Amino acid sequence: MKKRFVPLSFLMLLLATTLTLYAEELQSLRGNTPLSEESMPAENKPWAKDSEPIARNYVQQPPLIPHLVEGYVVNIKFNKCMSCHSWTNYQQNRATKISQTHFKDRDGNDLATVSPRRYFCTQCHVPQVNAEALIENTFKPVEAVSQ
Amino acid sequence: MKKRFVPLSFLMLLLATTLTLYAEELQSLRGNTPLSEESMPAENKPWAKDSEPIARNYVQQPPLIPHLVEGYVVNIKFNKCMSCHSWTNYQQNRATKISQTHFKDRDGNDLATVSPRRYFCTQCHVPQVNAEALIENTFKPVEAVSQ
Amino acid sequence: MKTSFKVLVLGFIIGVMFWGGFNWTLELTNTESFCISCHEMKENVYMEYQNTIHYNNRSGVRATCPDCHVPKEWLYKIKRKIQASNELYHKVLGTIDTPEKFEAKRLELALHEWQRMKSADSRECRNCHDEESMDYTKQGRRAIYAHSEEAKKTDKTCIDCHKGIAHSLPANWEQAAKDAGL
Amino acid sequence: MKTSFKVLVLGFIIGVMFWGGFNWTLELTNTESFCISCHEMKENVYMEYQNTIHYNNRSGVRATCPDCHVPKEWLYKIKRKIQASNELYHKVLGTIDTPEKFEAKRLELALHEWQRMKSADSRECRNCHDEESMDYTKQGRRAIYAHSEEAKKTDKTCIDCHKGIAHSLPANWEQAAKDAGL
Repeated sequence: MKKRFVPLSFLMLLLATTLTLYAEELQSLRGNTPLSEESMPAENKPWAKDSEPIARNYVQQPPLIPHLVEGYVVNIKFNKCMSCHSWTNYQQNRATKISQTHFKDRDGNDLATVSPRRYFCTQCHVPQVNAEALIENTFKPVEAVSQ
Repeated sequence: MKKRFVPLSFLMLLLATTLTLYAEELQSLRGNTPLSEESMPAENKPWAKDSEPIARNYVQQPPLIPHLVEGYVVNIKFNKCMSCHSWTNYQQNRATKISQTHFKDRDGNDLATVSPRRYFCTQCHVPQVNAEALIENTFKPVEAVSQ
Repeated sequence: MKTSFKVLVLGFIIGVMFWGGFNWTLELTNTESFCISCHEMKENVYMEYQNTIHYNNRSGVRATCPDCHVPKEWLYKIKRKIQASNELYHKVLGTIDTPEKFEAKRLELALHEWQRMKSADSRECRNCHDEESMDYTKQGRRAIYAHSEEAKKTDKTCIDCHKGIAHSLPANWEQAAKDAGL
Repeated sequence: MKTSFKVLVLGFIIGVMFWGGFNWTLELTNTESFCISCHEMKENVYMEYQNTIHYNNRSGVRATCPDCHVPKEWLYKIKRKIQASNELYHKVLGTIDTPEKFEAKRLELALHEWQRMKSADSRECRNCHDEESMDYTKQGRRAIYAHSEEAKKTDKTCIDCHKGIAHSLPANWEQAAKDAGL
């Protein structure tokens, strides 16, 4: 019994230390402020203004949205994105047209309209804010997509 | 006479080639459009929104302006910048105060007010737009100023 | 003579009070609080409007119901007010007194309003948004193109593109609008 | 009886026309074109105003002279209009009929206007810019702080910070404003 106790307590100490270190690095939006105090609000990050299309970083990456989409409604009656990006409208609005891949269901069957699983655009396509990356990374796009 | 002519014509050819290459790289705002045609307007670059102070890259660099300054008047009667950055007002407005160096004339004499040669703030301090650098450079800030 | 002067003054006073009172009452019916005193408006279109930029924005300049839906010029205003008596009639009938009934009528109502706006060259939009005051360089890329080239080339008016900016759009509105030439 | 009824109706009509005409004329004097029909306004303050965001901006919503300088509520409006008769007097005197004279008077005139605005809690600003409609998250960092913390902590009104947003500031205005408690 005693023999086992020593490495266990050591392991627990190690775990506790790791958790403490981890807790200091990864913070919630309220930072390190205790629950009993009011925290400073997180800094407001405005959405990036309209820009040219943003280059993709890997094959199959859903293109980022290079424009403001505030107030753009996508619901059962109406999809605001489609008012520019549909095959009917894209030319007049000089928008990128919706990809042909979005007309396939999960079994690969072709549909006449946008597949329901592709209907909610912002599930995959996201606008950007001008913020620093939370975690630095050194990812480099493959040659095929970096012009 | 003939002897001299050869290297001269060679030099002129070299110069012409260089100028041509140079002309292709460095373009005016109207791009390569001939004067007889109407060029597309240059893309509109909006001023960057208010941000936190921008780190300096070298000693003696005038700090960049991290906020909008549109409509800020600096003239003989009034200096809008001073309504926040003066020693009287900086605390209430949580602004950076104007440096003590700005109270010296060119001979190093201390003055009671901002030196006339430092009065026009945007002569040295400039706001930023979110644009790509015209020429790539690999300049790295010295350690002393990069926190 | 003395009596008829008194009567004249009396008539004058009544006239002033009538005209003042008439316009005052007219303005009372031209407020957001009047519009949303009907639950039809309050529970449908007013709720939707509260999520839009015309309700809440950077500078705090808000457009309320009558700013968009009632003309500012006196004659047009009176005309619209007289037409609005039809709305009282349907209020009594209860034509849109549940969200379901409203939803069923939404396309028809929207088409009416788009038609009214288009035929007046978006007069009520322009009461606030004057093209002369508009700084395209402060707009996004898409807006710059749409306002400075597309709109002028095709002779469009505000409502041609800006449908559904303050209220939810009806289902299948796009085809219906196209069919109605809007 | 019949005659006095006719007189009553006549009086009524005169009353309506008088009241309608009075307000119509009042509104005529409440336009930018009326304001800049005096060269004093046109060549000084109107020129300066044209470089500001209240003249030209992203959405094209413009504020003209009376939006800021004449109250919207009828009683306050009439009061201001009566005070403005003093301006007619000085127009005749030619008190500010050259740019130099105007410049010499600029501080005094500005102080008057700041005083009027401050004492009314910036009522005319708030006719358009309603705090309730203002979305701080759409503003810059400095504006967020100023509007959400500084202004509330110190009980400030719009004009306390927003001096000189539509017209040039007078020389040495800062000290003068402080001395006047503005």
